[in-house]
Amino acid sequence: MTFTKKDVRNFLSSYKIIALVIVIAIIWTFFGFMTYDADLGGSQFLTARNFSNLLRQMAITGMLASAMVFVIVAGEIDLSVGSLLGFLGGVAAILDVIYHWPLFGTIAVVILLGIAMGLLVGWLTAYQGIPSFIVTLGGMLVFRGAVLGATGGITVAPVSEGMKVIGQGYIPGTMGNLIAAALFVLLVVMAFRTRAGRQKHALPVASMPTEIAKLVAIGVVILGFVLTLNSYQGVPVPVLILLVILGVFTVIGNQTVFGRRIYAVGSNMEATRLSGVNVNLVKLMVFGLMGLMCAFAGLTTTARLAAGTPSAGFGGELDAIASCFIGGTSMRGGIGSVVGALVGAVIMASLDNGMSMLGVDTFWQQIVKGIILVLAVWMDIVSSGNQRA
Amino acid sequence: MTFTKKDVRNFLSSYKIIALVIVIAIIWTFFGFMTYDADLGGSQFLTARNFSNLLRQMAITGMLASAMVFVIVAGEIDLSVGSLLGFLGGVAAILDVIYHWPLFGTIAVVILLGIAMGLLVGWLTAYQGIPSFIVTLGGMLVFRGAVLGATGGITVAPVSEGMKVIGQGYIPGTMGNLIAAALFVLLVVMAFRTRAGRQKHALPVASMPTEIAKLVAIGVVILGFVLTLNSYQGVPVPVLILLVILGVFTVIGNQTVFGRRIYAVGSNMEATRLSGVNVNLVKLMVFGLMGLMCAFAGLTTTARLAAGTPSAGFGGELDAIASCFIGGTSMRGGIGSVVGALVGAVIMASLDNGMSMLGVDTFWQQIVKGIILVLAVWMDIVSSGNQRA
Amino acid sequence: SPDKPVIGFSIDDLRVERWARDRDYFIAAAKDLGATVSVQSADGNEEKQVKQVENLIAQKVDAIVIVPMNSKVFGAVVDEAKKAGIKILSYDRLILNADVDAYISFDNERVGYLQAEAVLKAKPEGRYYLLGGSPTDNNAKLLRAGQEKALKAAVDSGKIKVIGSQWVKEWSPTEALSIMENALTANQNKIDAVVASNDGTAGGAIQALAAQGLAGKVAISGQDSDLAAVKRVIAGTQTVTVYKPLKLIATEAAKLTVQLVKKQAPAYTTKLDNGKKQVDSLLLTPIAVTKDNVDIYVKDGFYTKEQLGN
Amino acid sequence: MSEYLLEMYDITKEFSGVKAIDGIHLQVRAGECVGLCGENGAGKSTMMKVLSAVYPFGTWTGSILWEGKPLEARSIRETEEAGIVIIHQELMMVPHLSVAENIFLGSELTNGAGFMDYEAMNARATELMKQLKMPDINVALPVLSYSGGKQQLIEIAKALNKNAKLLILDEPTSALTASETATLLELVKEFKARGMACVYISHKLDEVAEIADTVTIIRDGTHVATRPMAELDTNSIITMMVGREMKNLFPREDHDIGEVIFEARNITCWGTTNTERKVVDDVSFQLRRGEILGVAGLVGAGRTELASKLFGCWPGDHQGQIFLEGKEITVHSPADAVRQGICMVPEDRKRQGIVPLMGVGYNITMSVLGRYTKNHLIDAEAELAAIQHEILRMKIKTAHPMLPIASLSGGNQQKAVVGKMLLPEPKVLILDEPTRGIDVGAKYEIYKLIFELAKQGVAVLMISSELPEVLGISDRVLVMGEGHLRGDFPNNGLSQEQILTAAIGKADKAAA
Ligand SMILES: Nc1ncnc2c1ncn2[C@@H]1O[C@H](COP(=O)(O)OP(=O)(O)OP(=O)(O)O)[C@@H](O)[C@H]1O
Ligand SMILES: Nc1ncnc2c1ncn2[C@@H]1O[C@H](COP(=O)(O)OP(=O)(O)OP(=O)(O)O)[C@@H](O)[C@H]1O
Ligand SMILES: O[C@@H]1[C@@H](O)[C@H](O)OC[C@H]1O
Ligand SMILES: [Mg+2]
Ligand SMILES: [Mg+2]
Repeated sequence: MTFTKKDVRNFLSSYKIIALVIVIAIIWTFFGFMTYDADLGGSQFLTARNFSNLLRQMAITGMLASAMVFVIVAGEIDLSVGSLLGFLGGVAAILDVIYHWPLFGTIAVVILLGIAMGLLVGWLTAYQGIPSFIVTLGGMLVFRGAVLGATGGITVAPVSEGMKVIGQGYIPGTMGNLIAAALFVLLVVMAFRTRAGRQKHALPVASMPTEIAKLVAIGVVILGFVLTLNSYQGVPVPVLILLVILGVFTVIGNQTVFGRRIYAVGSNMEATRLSGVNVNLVKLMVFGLMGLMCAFAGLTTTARLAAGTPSAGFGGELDAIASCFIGGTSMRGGIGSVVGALVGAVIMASLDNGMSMLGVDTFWQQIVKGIILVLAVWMDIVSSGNQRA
Repeated sequence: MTFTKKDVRNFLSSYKIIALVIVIAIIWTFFGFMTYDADLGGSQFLTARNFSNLLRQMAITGMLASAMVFVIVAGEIDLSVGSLLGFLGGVAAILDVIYHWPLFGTIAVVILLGIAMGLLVGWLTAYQGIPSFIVTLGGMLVFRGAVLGATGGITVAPVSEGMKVIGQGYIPGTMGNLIAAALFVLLVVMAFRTRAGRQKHALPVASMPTEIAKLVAIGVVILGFVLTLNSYQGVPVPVLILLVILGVFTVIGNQTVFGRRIYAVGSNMEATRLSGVNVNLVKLMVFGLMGLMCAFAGLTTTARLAAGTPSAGFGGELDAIASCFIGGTSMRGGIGSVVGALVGAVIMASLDNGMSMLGVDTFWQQIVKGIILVLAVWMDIVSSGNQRA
Repeated sequence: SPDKPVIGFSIDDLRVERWARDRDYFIAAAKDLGATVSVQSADGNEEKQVKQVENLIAQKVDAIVIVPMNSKVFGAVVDEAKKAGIKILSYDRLILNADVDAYISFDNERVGYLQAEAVLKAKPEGRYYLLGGSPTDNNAKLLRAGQEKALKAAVDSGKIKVIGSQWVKEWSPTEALSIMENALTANQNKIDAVVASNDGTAGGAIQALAAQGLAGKVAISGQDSDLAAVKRVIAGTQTVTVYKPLKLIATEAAKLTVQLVKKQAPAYTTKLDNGKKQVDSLLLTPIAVTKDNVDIYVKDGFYTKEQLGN
Repeated sequence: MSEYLLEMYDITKEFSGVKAIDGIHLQVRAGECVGLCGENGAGKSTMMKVLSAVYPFGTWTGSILWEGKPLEARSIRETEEAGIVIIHQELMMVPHLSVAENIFLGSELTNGAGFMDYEAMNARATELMKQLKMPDINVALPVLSYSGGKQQLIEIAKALNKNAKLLILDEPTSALTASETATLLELVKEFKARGMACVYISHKLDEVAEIADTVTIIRDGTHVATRPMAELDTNSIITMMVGREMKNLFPREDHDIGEVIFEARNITCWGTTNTERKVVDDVSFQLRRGEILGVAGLVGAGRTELASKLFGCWPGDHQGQIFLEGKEITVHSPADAVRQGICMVPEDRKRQGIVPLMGVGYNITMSVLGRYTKNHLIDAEAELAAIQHEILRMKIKTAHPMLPIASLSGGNQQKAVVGKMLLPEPKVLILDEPTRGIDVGAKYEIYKLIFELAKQGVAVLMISSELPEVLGISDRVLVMGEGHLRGDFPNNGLSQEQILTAAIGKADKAAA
């Protein structure tokens, strides 16, 4: 059996995620090979511990990217998230370190503040009609100023033990196993229910063996994931949070009215508006969600560093946006998935992590990242046959 | 006679530039008032010297903004210009300081390199169909890495005297006067020729007194401009370069086939393509022009600092983009003018300059700038009645 | 005017903690001397800083004190200031190739030397990791040079081995954290000492060490005596922070500036070549602070007991 | 209770100071179908947008009574709840959502837990598809997998799903095939029988004549007449629409047909979404100097793809040879085509034809701007002269040449687009649906122009879905179906039936 270029293209465009996973596999193999060190007993990149590192290092970008997907799908952009993260992280540190607020209070206030800021941005965009590029460019400056003003340029540390757990804690092994098992059962049940539903309406379904193979594969991945992490210290708390976000956001995107309307707005705003959908409200809420994720990311950053620093989050918007694009989100809105964005974030984090382990010069790191970003999107374009020329 | 809201709106939307000039006047009056100091004999903001400062301070952003207008008008964006500027400035410094190249050679190589990089970005966007947002996001990382690699993170200084002139020199007073006079005559001739042409084809023209008033106003502005600068040290070289760019680019935008096509591409690319225009070529060339301006800006930066520094140009893209938007360039492409963008750059520079003279805290400066940016675009939207909600 | 001098204070980046302190001490000291201060911060952007100095000149201040983001880019603007009769003081970092009137500082190479020296004292043998400053900051290079000088003998004799080094973009603690995590992983935690170039990045790195239960076991340096860092030194998780008595440098700088404006002769300790001239300089000594001498902060009035108590 | 379901009185709506409609009134009884006729830009769509609150209450003046009570709706949702449902002139589908999701957009069904109830929505959507006689549509697939005609019918399903008491159809058939149109008209009659009222807007007056009970005619934003259809025929409607009598809709003129100037050989194009499907399959034909060659076929027959390929802008894979004046030429882009003397007026005026932010004049000179330069700078005078000339020749109604083209009426925009493609002085002119959506008056002008060109020796390839037009204009007719060339007939005594039979494929053998 021979593959034509067209076959490959069709395969890749219908299984985008698989193409991305292949990219990850290549990157990991490469770094695994390069960090092989007989003295230390094998590859240092491909260890449970580094896997844990990698996931923790991508968690913050991942949180931002999860909501950024919706922002971009809705046809907007948010350049202010890095600065907003920094600002919220600073506020969290101040409340925790200086005012000794109870953790619960700090979290609540930061979350509310995040949502409020997100809604403000959303209101200016959706209801005042100012392009989000501008609003968030301005927001970036404003929040950057605000974090300096709030912290007075001083690192606020050390944060309370409770706060640290958000960024540095681990879920005990047995609990991790339990959660994984529950998740798997849930997925199986859902898969069969969807299947039954489609069959009822004579919609095409995959054959039973394919379905089962798919579920087994998912099971293996989940199992491998948890076992690997447990063999180190367990599932890191921020990674668990991120996974919960992934789950919740995927459900929002696919199963809720709000989620479907996000896609509708991004795909054809005029048509959606004329269908009686309050498109402004949808956009407003998307930015609210983005603000919420900035709060999560800000809390995690502060917890991870055990300090609020005035430069936290700087440039975080670019990583988040890049993750979305690598993960197949369309610049033009209407297309994109949270899981894709997270895979994109893993790719970026893998590059950072691997090159840093190899001791590659900073400047090479940037160059390589820039090239990979363009390459990833280019591959996506070529594989889906959308090339303009 | 009373003005209704509508009258004001119509006035502002047909004379956008005037609205912007009013904004400048307000800002200048405000700062002039605030920096008034009887001891020092008057307002420190409204001095020939500060006017000269202001213009020099906006020159680099202005160069970038001049070409950025075309990029945005053509429906694209370029996030890489700040980094490219830094990279090219670094190359200039290296050739000048380390290899002692003759000035001419350095300039030539930097310009060619700038154009080449611009064309590369343009090619990836226009011919490979990768959205410019992505290409230039990647380019930003790559060029940032490249400048670090090229300079080794070390400031390359001091540059030769010849190089310095580009950034620090002044045009002698008499020459300045001459140039101004020539410019004025040229404008008058052109105005009357255009007028005659329009009349011949029965197109609406302004009444003769209006026309003359307009010309007199322009004459007064030019005269005031040159006299003020001459009363300090003369017209600064980078400002002269910027003015030449303004002239050339305005002609390109209004009087050439290429310029007309930029606007057409941005307004409706598909229709333009189907009219037999090679739209990819147009985009390619726009990015080439952008690269050229990065070279100019890079040379000027290196000359102004008398050094090539690894962090030069950092964030310059945001200032350039913001200037365009403040100056009335449309996010959606097809609308925008070079003179508007430069006025936008003057507004941004005035804010920086004025607040810095008042000793406003940095964090407030950022917050104010962010707010003004959003406000300016919002006013534009409201005044032209394009509000979405 | 000389009896009520106006001083411009142009600072590189207020996001780096120490400069906020320098600013506060400087303003207070200047006030005592009857001077007023206009503070400018350039957010780590050299072009912006040049612009701000230009604006100070246009404001006709009497003197400008500059913490240069980049030592080599101020030649032209300093000339302009001189022409306008404004005195220029180079603060903490020496402005090169320019006609500055005076320089006041702690020696940066010396700071680097102290950092490495203290770490070496804590861990005379073992595997070392060098965590540099921002790759775009010239000071970071000087620090590295001082550190290498201090370590040279031990490296040559094979007592210690430098197993890796990285620069940290924009002195970012988050970045430092990731770099350290990856370095620990790549070396299976076999790292005995980290020479970090300032307290912010040290803070990030220490979180990575803490996650491995190594905080306090691995020797690590810093500088600036950020409050958080001093607390860490007391807690034993950071080996050393270099104390640059900021109140001293700020007060001395204010005094010196006012003297310059009033055309009095300040007391200099030395002259340093900046490429253009021999600059009258006042060099203060940085102090390495470890657990043994942390009481110096309270003694100096740099921090109160309560601040450190926590 | 009023005799009317809907009454609109004295409706006036301005756009930035210009009155688009000025004091129009309209009444509709329950179970009645009112035809709304008028030239392009007369204000038909605007009137309906006022009614359906696309322009909310307060942005226009006048009064609307719904079931005898004032209706002051500020959102589309309110009018929909009242039972007023509109199908817009432009397709309003969300391409990436499924058919079912589109049908339920804005009124999604949810299950107990608040999640999308796909089962229920898919089931209902499938049922609607059956009602619309499109049982093989898979409602779970994204809308973009279906052709424009199908999408239009899905749009109708969406409207049906909303329990309309009054259904507004704004140009629903401009993208439908003859059989799809027939289905649609049948449906509307059925609804009427069930008591639903409707407003039917169309430039295809025979459709109006077939289903309208009453016709309201408007001109330049003002009300002209409201009459029972029984008292009218298409001619009298036309007279009232354009304000004068039009005897002959097709101004045929004699012209000489010369030698073969253009030939397409074995043209094949593959689809873009489905790259395996041949959307044009091995088509060959010749075109003579001064000849008007009509291309008929059902929607989706592949005519636009064929034209795109000839003009160098088909984005998918393609192959085949093109000969111009006996020499083989390569056409990789529209720029290539224009340079060699092939011009095309595209199908979709808004998307592919006009550059909206620019003046009419600049639109016209777009392709040949290089001609009007001196020392690389545009010679404004020369350009203006050319523009003026073209505006006169094309009879484009515009206040002045620099007016943004978007503010012209559709017909005048179309004339400007045609004018743009005439300036390069093409040897072969391809017109893809040149009269879609434009009124009878403008059509007439365009036909005259086509004959004018033919007389000058230009070879014209005219794609059209309106058979009367094809028969009224062409010298020869190509018929396409499912990508194949199914017939090549000289146009003497040719009938619509012959073309249709060929299009569906039965005449396969008879052809060529
Ligand atoms: N959004 C708008 N802004 C400005 N003018 C508009 C707008 N919408 C419509 N118009 C103008 O209002 C007038 C009426 O337009 P409308 O779309 O109602 O015409 P129509 O009768 O539906 O024509 P057609 O048969 O071409 O669809 C036209 O002159 C048109 O240019
Ligand atoms: N069965 C189909 N499935 C998916 N897409 C289709 C199908 N049939 C047609 N299309 C698409 O619908 C569009 C209309 O078809 P096409 O342009 O070929 O028709 P045409 O003969 O030019 O008719 P018209 O221009 O009158 O619509 C094309 O984009 C085509 O790819
Ligand atoms: O004090 C340090 C300073 O010398 C360096 O240049 O920047 C970082 C600071 O921590
Ligand atoms: Mg209409
Ligand atoms: Mg077609």
